[in-house]
Amino acid sequence: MLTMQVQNVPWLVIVITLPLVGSLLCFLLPQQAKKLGLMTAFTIAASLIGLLFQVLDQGAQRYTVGGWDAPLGINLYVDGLSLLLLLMTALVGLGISVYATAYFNRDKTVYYWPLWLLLWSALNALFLSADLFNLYVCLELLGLSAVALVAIAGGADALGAAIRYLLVSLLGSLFYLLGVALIYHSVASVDIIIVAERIDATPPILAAMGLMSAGLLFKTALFPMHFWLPPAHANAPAPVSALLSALVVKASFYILLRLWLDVFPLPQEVLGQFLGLLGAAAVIWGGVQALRQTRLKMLIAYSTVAQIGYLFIAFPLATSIAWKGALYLLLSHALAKSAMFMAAGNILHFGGHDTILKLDRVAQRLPLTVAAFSLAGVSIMGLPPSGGFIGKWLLLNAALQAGEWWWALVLIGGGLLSAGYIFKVVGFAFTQTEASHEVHHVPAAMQWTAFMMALAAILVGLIAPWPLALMDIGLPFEMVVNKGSNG
Amino acid sequence: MAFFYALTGVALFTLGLYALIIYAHLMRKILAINIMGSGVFLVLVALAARTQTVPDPVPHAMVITGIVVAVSATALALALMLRLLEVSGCEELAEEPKE
Amino acid sequence: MSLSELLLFFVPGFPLLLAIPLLHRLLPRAEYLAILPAAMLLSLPENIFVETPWLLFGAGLGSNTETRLLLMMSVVLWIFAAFMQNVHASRNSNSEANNYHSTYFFLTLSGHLGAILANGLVGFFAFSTLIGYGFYGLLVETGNDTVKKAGRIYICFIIVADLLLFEAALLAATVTDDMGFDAVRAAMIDSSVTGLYMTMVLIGFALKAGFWPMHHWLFLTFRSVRPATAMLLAGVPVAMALLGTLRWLPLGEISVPGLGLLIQGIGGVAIMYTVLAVLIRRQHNHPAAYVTLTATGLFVIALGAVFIEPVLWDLYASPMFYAIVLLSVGLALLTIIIRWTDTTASNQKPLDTVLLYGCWSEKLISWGRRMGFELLPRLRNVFLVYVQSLWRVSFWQKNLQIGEYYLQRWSLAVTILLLIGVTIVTSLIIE
Amino acid sequence: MSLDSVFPLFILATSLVPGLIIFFLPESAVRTRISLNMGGALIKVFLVGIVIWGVFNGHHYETRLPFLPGLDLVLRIGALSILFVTLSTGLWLVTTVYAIGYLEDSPHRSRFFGFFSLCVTATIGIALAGNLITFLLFYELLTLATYPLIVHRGTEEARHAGRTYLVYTIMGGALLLIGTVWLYGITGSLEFVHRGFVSAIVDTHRSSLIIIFVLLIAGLGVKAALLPFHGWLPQAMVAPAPVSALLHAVAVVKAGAFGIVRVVHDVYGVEVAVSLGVTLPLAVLAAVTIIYGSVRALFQDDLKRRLAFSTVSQVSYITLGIAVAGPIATIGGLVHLVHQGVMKITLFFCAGNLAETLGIHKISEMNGVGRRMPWTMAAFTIGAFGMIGAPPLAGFVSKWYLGLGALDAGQDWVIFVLAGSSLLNAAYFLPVLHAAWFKEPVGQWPHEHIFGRMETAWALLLPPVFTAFLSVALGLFASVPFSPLEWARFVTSLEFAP
Repeated sequence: MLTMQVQNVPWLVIVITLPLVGSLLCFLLPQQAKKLGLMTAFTIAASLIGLLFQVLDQGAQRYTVGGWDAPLGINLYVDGLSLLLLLMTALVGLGISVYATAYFNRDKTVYYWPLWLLLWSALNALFLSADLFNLYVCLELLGLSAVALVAIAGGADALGAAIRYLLVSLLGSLFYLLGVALIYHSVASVDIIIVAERIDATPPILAAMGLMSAGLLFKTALFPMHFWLPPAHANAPAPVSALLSALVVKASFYILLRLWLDVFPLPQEVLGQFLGLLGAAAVIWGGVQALRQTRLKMLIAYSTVAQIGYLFIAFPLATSIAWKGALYLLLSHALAKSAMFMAAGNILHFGGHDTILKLDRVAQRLPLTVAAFSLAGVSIMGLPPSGGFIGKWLLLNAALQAGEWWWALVLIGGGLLSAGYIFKVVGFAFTQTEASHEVHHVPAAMQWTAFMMALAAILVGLIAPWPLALMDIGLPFEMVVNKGSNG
Repeated sequence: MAFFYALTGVALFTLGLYALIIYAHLMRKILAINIMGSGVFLVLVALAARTQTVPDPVPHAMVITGIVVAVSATALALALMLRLLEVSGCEELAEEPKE
Repeated sequence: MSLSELLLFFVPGFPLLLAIPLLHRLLPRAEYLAILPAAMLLSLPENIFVETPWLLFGAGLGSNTETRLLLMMSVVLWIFAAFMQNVHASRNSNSEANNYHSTYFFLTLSGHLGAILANGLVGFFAFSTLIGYGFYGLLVETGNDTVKKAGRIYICFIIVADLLLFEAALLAATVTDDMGFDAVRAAMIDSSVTGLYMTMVLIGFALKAGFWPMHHWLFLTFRSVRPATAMLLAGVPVAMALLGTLRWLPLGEISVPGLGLLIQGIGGVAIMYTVLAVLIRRQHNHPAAYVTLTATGLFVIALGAVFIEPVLWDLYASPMFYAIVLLSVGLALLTIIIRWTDTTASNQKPLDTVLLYGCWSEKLISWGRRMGFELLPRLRNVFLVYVQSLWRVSFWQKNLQIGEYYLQRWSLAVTILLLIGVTIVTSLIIE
Repeated sequence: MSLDSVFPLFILATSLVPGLIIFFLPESAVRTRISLNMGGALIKVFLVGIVIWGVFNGHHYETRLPFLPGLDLVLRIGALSILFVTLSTGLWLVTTVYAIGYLEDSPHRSRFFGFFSLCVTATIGIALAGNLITFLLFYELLTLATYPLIVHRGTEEARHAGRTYLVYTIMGGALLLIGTVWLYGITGSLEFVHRGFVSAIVDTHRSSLIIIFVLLIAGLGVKAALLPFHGWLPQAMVAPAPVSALLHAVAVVKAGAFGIVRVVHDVYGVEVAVSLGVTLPLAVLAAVTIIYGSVRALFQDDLKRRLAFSTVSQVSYITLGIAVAGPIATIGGLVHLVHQGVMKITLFFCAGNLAETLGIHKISEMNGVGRRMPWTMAAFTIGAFGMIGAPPLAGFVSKWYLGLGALDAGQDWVIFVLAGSSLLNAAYFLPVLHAAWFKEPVGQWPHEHIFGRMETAWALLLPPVFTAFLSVALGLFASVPFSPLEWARFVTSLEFAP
């Protein structure tokens, strides 16, 4: 009986509206903000499990909002790709919510919870929406709430970073909107399925493709346009920088991936190679810069720049194994990076500073945090037991089978660079020096969430077959199939 | 006829882009963002004038949503700028990366 | 596994067990007890053989009439040595040194008995190594610095000898898989490696017995070593080496005239050398040394003869064997008599001539220590210093900083975006 | 899930579960920590006993866990893995006793024993790995678990050693990863099969197979301390004695050597390796390492560094035995894997005792130490003579088979390498013994701890004596049915059967 009922409940809508309602409630009742926020987080996770069962049972879902069909109405579409990202958001979101309850003091929580749930709803909507303009709206909502969250820290450099991030985000969205306008002009529709059928390689479409890619690259902070990411992620409070690195940056990558797979017309060798090149440059540049940093959070932020570079290496290869590898890297990076930022938050809270050179005897006094940092580091480096290794293995496999061995060298080089800066930090944690500074006790909740997230990053490596099977629902990566119909 | 409007829209967009990048003062940057926004909206409206007489309603819907988003974004930018002025006393966006 | 076979194990095993300081401190008169199983074995008339497949690739122990004679000789010798040992122990108060001295005593005893009884190549090789190292301990434990120097030379000879015998055993193993003496001798008659095998065995045992060209340590030790060890010196390592040659080499079956002549030549020169040394008394050595050298010289001559004329072997076999027996017992008596009559021997001034081999090894070690053989690491340090300067943090720091700043300045973004602006305009115009 | 398929997991869990629990034990919970450690070790020894009996009677133990599309995590107990599992299980038990005694009241023991158990789990995992991907997983886990042990003391010197160790092993791991992925790309499967699984594609992919072989051997050579990659071993001697005893004499170094055995036997197969012409260069590299390691050991004054360089040269015997590619040499190589482990761990235990009880680190300070600590020095002497290859001891057996195998395979130059290295071994071990037994102690010991009537704590004394006795027993009773020699013969018969 229960399963019958669970089937036909419109989980898609619930997953989007729940966080919206939650954020409104948190805004209206600031005293109970913490309890309400946590409760909403858990209910979102539960509803996502319901969606998971629904999709596992009936395959890819399509839901027309308010009954109007494509040309006018907005469609919600969920397949393996978006479902996996939704689950990732839920898992990371849950961890960050629990961490945030212990991290923020009285006045900051009032601002944090409404904005965070707003951001969460924007993410869910973004992963589910099936038309280009709706993607633009979610992108904007995401950008604004993320900027507001960065500005919570209130310091001069936090505000500077927030404004810079806002300007870049708006720039990217406007580019994207102009692209949508051009596409609408030639195809007279914004729904992805219809656009995919009618699209062909006319100059305005090519221009639209270039514009939209540039816009999304801005928001994903790929190599040349990454300058806004490190200050924003480093100066934001720990849970915010965790969700920025883990989720927000991935959303625009998801849109680019979706467009690349479904919408963009002909197979794109030139643009693919260009993106791969930028990705490789990002891996090297991010790694070298991370090695150079003296502050722990800046190091982790530059590590994000490098890891994003990895994701773009899948574009020139463009086989289903490569996409799955990139997606797996995305998933394990989200878990590992959130754990790392939480660990950095603990260290900052504990010692009042996060300069790497003075990480005195942290290993002895914060064993759980250092363990979390090292486990997350194992996943970032891509060493076997972790999820990062699975992603790296799939990408290496795809690269060598496609015969383009230089991508494999970039992957291995990136792994070595990341080993360099991870062990630089872990090495310092074993120091024997006696540093004299007053010490604040770090609440257990913060340490344990960091450790659990890092453990999840490792365990996701051991249960690889299930997420990989999940990715195949709705055949998102068989782009050759629908491309052929009108290519 | 609609073709010229689209062309001016694109021109506005490029002008706004140029201003956004060159000027350091935050107020100028926010104005530049608005100009780019209006440029895009002009292109959208111009393209809505289909060959047949009655213009196509969907771009208009998009423009309205775009305007709402642009307004809220500008409000947030101005609030942040004022806050930054309060805290750090200068409204230029610091160009050289601090060491 | 009858009682007598068990006894066979006990003969070398019991002294080995007693070598542990803990045990031999408990038993009164431990030295004599150690010899007891050998004496009991003598009392059993018949020949006893025991095969131990699971012990070190099937080494076997066995006693027949010939070995029993040798065993009787060794029992007599070791009783004398035990007596001298007790006399010395009672005089010297330091019990600690005594402990270690008796440990080496037991080790040598068990090696000696085992070597006599062993009838497998590997068994003999194992026990002769035991004699070597045990005797080294006896030598170096007590003597003054000349004996220590002699001990160091002796140990070098022992190591090289063991290595050669190890290779010879390997060669034998490639030819036959049964390592018994007579099996090996039979296989060695017509195999391709015989020549190499025989030279290795001869050189190996020559080193151990101190034949003429390598006799330095023999002279040195006889000069100032205490009676017990001096007596053992003549009896144990030298005699066992000679026994080894008889056991390992396929005598009497093949004729190797060239080798035979060479060996006889060496024997003759050895005897002439000793006669010359005695006449000019240049090295005022212990007479026993000269007697050993002449005995080994004669033995070598006989060996050469057998090689030239294999049929002589059945003629020479028993006399050579008796020569070994006489050599050890006779020398033992000789040392005791001389030691009692001539008390001045002990305060001889130590030999001042620094021996050739000794200084070579010191020089090599000190050169190595000075060089530290760190040639490679020194090159590596130079390279590291160079890399360090290349990677001067300030040099790279500045560049990376500029790189980052250049990116910050947006101008790169400007070029990309204006480019896209141009594409939009062209697309609209064409369309 | 019949019992046979779960058994390898049990063996793995007996050291993984205590390790994870120990991590969370407070520092003061000494009793529970000791019981956990010892309990885990004893159960593992018992399980391995059952498994040896099972494999001998033809049982087939294999655990297969889904890991990647088309690739599984396979833990299979074959004949070769038994050899390495028994070695590391037995020596882990002994080293746990030693470590408990050694770290009597030092800080961070929970952290130490946690990582210690993780290391052994990784080693057992390497031994039981059924395909190259599982091997790679545990190989990297071993690197991660050993780093904190080297850096355990937290001194600047320890951290420098840890950094060097990481640079070498992470680089090695990367090479191994590339080789594995490339091999998987070509052959499509990574399962270990008795005479290798690349024979089908040897002629089509000849050059890439050679390059893959070089990559795999370079990756494994880092841990097996082959010449160009041996730099980390002498520096890692700064770690506490139990770490240098179990890890750098047995677990880590043997993992590399074991990996090379696996690659040559179960990935390529000996015939294919010989046909590719890669075994001769490997043999030459191993020979050069043997001589280089011994010569460097000759001039070291620090005792543990001398033992470290001796390990560098001794482990290459195994590679030499395998690279000579003859059946008897392979027996020699495999049996040396066990014997060298037992003898070398004795030497490291004694070095640890000297450092712990008398504060001796240099050989020049070792004059007359035989009088002060007779039992320890007796064990050291047996270990040293074993290394030189004196007859009744374990070293003699493996050198015997190596020499015999070299002659049998017609590679006569190997005999000179073995002879030269035995001479060098004698040259750098005998002066140590001479100094210890026959020289008079000069003045006071650096800083002496009196442990009551015994020369040192029983937990420190028992292990070296036991392993010394073991090395004598392995030598004397070499051809007893269940001895390592017979097991090595059984393994080689599988590999070389016509």
